[in-house]
Amino acid sequence: MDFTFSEDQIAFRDTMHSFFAKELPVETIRKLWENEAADASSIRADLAGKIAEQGLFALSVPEDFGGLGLSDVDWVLMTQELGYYGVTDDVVDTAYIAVGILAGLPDDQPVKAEWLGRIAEGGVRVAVGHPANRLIAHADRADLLLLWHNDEVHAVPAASVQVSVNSSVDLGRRLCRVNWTPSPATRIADAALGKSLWADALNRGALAAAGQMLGLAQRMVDISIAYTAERKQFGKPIGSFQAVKHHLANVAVKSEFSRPVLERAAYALAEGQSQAGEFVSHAKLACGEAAWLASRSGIQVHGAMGYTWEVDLQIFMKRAWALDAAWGDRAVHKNRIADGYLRADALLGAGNTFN
Amino acid sequence: MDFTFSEDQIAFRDTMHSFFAKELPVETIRKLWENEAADASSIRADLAGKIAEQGLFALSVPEDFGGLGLSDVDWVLMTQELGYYGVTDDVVDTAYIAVGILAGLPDDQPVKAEWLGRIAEGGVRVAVGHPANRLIAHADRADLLLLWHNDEVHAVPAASVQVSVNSSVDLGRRLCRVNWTPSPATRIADAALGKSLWADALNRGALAAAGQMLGLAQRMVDISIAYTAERKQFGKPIGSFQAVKHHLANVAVKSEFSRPVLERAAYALAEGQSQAGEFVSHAKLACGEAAWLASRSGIQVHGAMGYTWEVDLQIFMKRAWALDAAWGDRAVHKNRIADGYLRADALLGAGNTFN
Amino acid sequence: MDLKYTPEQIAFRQEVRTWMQANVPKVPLQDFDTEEGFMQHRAWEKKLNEGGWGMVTWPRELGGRSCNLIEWLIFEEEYWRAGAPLRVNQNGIFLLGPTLMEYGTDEQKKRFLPRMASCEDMWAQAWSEPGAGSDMAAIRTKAVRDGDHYVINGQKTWSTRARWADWGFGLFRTDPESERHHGLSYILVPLDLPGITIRPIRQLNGLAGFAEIFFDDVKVPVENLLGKEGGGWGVAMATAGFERGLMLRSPARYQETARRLVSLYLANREEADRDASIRDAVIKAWMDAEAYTLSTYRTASKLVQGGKIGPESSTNKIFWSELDIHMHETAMRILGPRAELLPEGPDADGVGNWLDGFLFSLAGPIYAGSNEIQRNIIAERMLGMPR
Amino acid sequence: MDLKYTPEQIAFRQEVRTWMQANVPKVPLQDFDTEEGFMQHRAWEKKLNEGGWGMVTWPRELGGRSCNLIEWLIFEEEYWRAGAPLRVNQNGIFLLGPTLMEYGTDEQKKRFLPRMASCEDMWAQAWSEPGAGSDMAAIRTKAVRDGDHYVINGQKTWSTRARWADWGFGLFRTDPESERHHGLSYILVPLDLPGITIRPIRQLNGLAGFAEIFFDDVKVPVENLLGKEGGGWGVAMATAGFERGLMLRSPARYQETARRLVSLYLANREEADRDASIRDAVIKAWMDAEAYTLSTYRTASKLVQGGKIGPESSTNKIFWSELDIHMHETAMRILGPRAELLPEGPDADGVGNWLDGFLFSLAGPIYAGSNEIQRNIIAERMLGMPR
Repeated sequence: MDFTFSEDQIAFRDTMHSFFAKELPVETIRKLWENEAADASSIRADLAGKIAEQGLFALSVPEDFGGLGLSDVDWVLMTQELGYYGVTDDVVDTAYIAVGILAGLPDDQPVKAEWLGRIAEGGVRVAVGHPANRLIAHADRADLLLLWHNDEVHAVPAASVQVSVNSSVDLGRRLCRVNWTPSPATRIADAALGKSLWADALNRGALAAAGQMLGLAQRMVDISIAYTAERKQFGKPIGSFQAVKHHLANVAVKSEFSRPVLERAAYALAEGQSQAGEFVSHAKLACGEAAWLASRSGIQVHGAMGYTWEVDLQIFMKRAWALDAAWGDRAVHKNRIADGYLRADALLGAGNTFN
Repeated sequence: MDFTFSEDQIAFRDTMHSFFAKELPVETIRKLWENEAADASSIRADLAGKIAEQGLFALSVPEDFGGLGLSDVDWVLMTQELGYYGVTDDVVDTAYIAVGILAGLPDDQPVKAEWLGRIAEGGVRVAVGHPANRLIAHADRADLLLLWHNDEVHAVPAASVQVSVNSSVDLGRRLCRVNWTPSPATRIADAALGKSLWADALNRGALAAAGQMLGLAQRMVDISIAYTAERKQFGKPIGSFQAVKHHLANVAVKSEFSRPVLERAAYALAEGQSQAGEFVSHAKLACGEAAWLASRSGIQVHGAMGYTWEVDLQIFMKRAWALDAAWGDRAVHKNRIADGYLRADALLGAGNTFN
Repeated sequence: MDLKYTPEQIAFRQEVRTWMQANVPKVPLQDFDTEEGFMQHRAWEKKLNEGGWGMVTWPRELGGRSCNLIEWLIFEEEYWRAGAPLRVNQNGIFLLGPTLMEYGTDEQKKRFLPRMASCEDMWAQAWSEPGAGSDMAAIRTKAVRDGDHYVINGQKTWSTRARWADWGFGLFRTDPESERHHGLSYILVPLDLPGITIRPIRQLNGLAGFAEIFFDDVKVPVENLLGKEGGGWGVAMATAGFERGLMLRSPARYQETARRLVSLYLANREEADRDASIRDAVIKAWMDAEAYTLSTYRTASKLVQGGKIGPESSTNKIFWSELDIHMHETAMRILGPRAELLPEGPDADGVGNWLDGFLFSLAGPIYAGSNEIQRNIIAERMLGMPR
Repeated sequence: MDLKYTPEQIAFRQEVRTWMQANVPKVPLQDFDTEEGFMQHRAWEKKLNEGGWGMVTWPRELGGRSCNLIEWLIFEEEYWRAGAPLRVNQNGIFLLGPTLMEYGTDEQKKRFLPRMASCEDMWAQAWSEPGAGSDMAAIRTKAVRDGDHYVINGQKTWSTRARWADWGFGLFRTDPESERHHGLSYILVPLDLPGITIRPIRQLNGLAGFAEIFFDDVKVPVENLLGKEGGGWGVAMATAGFERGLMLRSPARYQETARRLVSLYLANREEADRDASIRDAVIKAWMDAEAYTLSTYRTASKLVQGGKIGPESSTNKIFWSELDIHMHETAMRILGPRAELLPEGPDADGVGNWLDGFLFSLAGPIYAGSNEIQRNIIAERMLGMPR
């Protein structure tokens, strides 16, 4: 029974933390949000190259296919960093979720080797069209799309689809409707295999959203602590007022008790445990609640500044709102838990937490 | 459009406020709670006589039957006082709810004149067995019971029933199961008339509970303010700490916005408006929430003392909990509102608050 | 207790309704936090005023209808019910107007009120300063008397739509030695004076409805002083109470939001009911919007009868701001994965303006005195708890 | 990350389960806040100790099993799962015991620990004073050195079951000139000494589990001093951290409450589902009980590997106390009109002990440092916010 991460895992997390602190400061996010026309695409390309150099895209590509073969548990630390720094969805969708689907294909499916290899190198983006999401994130900039059709998985090159783009409140997030035509040539998994691949993808998607929301909560708390330490009112830093402290303390409590839930869910998924789905749903709900509270509390302790575009809080707040209903909204996840645990034969109570 | 009470109404309320302050101090409630064996019955008899002298029991008995003929609106002020002082259920059940049923009978029904007259004099207690309540409050000490049977109303003398008594967490409240046999001799209203009498009785019962809960919330706030002004910690009265202030301020907000809801419901009931039921349900929910929050906040600001029998808070807290699910629990009242307002043809929005 | 409208009130409601039906723009105006939207709203209010509905609570001799508070509530109900535009002129007619009527000289009234009513002058408030948000007595912007002028230096912030307004009003420190709420004066400032720089502040939705105003040796004639020099705090506070809050936070607004929320719920009922708690949240929205309305009518009826507003009015701010957030959060939950979409997108069918309303609602617990400060006020002034 | 039990741990669980199945009383004991219940519980713990399960975390040489925290969690799970009685001896074995092991002289250990383990001596805590609740450093009860005795004068309060206990332990002011946490000493006091008066305090449910202890020239031999004179604060704090809190607030307790809540919901599902939000509240109960368990295992696994507990442990208190209230409130809502009934009544079928549990849960946010104080601690020590 061990909840700790290995030294390697911690070291890689710390590396990515420093990397993003340097390469993705808020000013860069602002540029990407505001400056779509001008140098945004060169900023994106530059950043994408640097991320690839870090090996992030190879993380869970199996070793036989040129990757590091790491597991869902490793992504727990990574998604928190992606959330903390507001990294756009294409990274995690490609490197974690698409890789999960591709890795589940039979080895003789040529798409597998080709695209796992290309992903591991870091130069491509794959969009995932899961039926749990109404629209597909970043489909307009993907090289390949993995799409659902009657539980089958289809791999469709960007050239074969038509895309309409919607803006999200998170301006770094592009939500697309994709028009495409399924064909035997695009099908890479039949419905039987596809069903399990899509189920795993939903769990990975929800888990990734959960990890990012927890990271976002931490970022919002950090921004709020810094602001309230500096800003004075009635002659004292506002962070010394009890009401302000209690706002942020409540977020800290929610976050602390979301983290082990997230970790357990990732472990259960990696181990293929039967309750992994319920545990993932728990993580999504718990981390979502932490992020939601962090945004509400953050804006409150920022006072009027919290309502402005200038203050960095808004960037992470909006990203958290966007992720809250992605990969299954609260209803979806509550119902999974209810189906699993509000029943007479459920394994509940002391001693039933771990298999 | 006038929400104010008349000078007479205010004066009567003030009289009852002073009366109960003198005649029903908390020490007396404690005696009645703890001392059932010894002098409790003489205390009860003495108090009952004094309440009768105040004319409370004549309040809504029609003038033709020896009463004052006042309306549901007058009871708004009165029930808040009954709540504030923790007066037991038999008073309001007799003087308001039973009178409402009896007054709705045809004049040629002999029970009407006899019992309205006796109630107005103040010497008797009537218990009301409404199907919304699982058990009947104070049936063991009633002189007459008004009981439901297939929507008919039956008037059954105490001698004809068998009663088993349950204690409530509010030790002043005795909840009874009553065994009795309906007969043509006991029937005082057929099902057609009975149905509307029982519907009115539910509304009056819920409204009376709402008024009492609002009074109880006020009492709990008053007790808490007094305690936190006196009690010191870290060298200052604890009432000067922001967290303590905010607890009680939140109760004040809830209470302030429950009062007009309560008043509107009483007015609608008195006027026989078609949405009176929904308005009563709204009042019950709003006042219940205020009382619930007052109890939670009250115990919190009392610190460890709030957990003791010695502190008066517990008496009013427990009475509030007991009333919360009386005359329809939250589900009942929420569903009435949902049925009335969550529908396409409901009168909603600006301009639809008053008929 | 008589919760019925009089025949006169019913007739008044009908009159408002008829006019609104005929005149409210069929196509929604642009957001008034854009220049184009500001101009559209200004034009609408000009028309409103020409119809005699611009400032129904103002006295008849000033172009109003001398409506009492109950009639004002009826007017607002019909205004909101008709889907009429937000009031871009509110700082003028609800905030400064009543203050001018009480404290202005005859000349000032004649000079400012008619042009305010006709939207020839649009007014922006200039209260807050970077170091004085919820703590208004910490104002530091100086107005130094120099002959027949004040020379203003300093900075104001959170000034709503100051970029397009003609005038600003606010408190300035005329006694440089003074502290807290002493030595402040209430001054009216043309925003096109030399030395004034206005810098937009963008808000959460990306639009710049707020602005900072920088004053660099701005010379304002002394006749622009409202009330006495050094008496500004009293002038500001006299009209800062309930009526002001009420005018700005009409219950009709929340009732219409509640109505739209119920419609949204009904239109998405099957989806929404997958999450059992959403129906509860919708019921709560209806209840609290009703409660806010009832409470406002209750206070209004007391005031109309000559009663005074008590410290319990400080509960209003907390209630409406939490209600507004609750309703918009509930809408976001009903919309689920659609909630994040900006309404312009090709696939944003049915999302309406809930997201923007949600963003706006988040400002509620903060502006006009944060809810934390309101709770302190309630505890100290209404409940009498120790400071 | 390896969230599986070792074969040894699984075997240990089985061993506990077998013993509990054979030995846990079939009929629930009386409430341990009554004299009779206290004696029943004392007898049960004597038996528990004889079975070798009294203090599994104590070292083997003192009659324990040297269990680490993970094993302790497993033990607790089986203890609660079996429906075994609450631990009446907890003040001794979880609070004083570890302190004695760390700070006691060999003689003290020999004198006190075996009798504590065998329930021959029952211990009550004597920390709080009327003027020193959450602010323990405000302790005023004096212990003045007089030759080979301390003479104690003053008053302690909130002493759990002191009426029936044999000994008390707590902090006393041995330096009368001292202030705050200086000059305090940790002293062990036989409760049958002359000059001691014990007055029961009744709690919400009417039972008197607490007591006040009055000291009037009570003479205690100096060998009852634990640690150094004047060093009491350090002794008290050293064992006041996470482990202590954990021992007293086992996650298994909340998991069992969550399990019972789900059963209550299922047994009353049709009634409960009339209020759409109840199912949500039950889901939340399961989630939060799981989260508390996971968090405890997480911290325990860190400590077992030699890690240190950080300031984040201060979040525990808030989480379990709010969880406990939430679960009991939800049960009350499911029970609806039955919730108010005392379980003895003839018509109280199915209400169980939820009401009493609800009353008890209300103490959670208050004792062991109120949640307001905990939030301050979290903000200052964990988040580094300014004092």
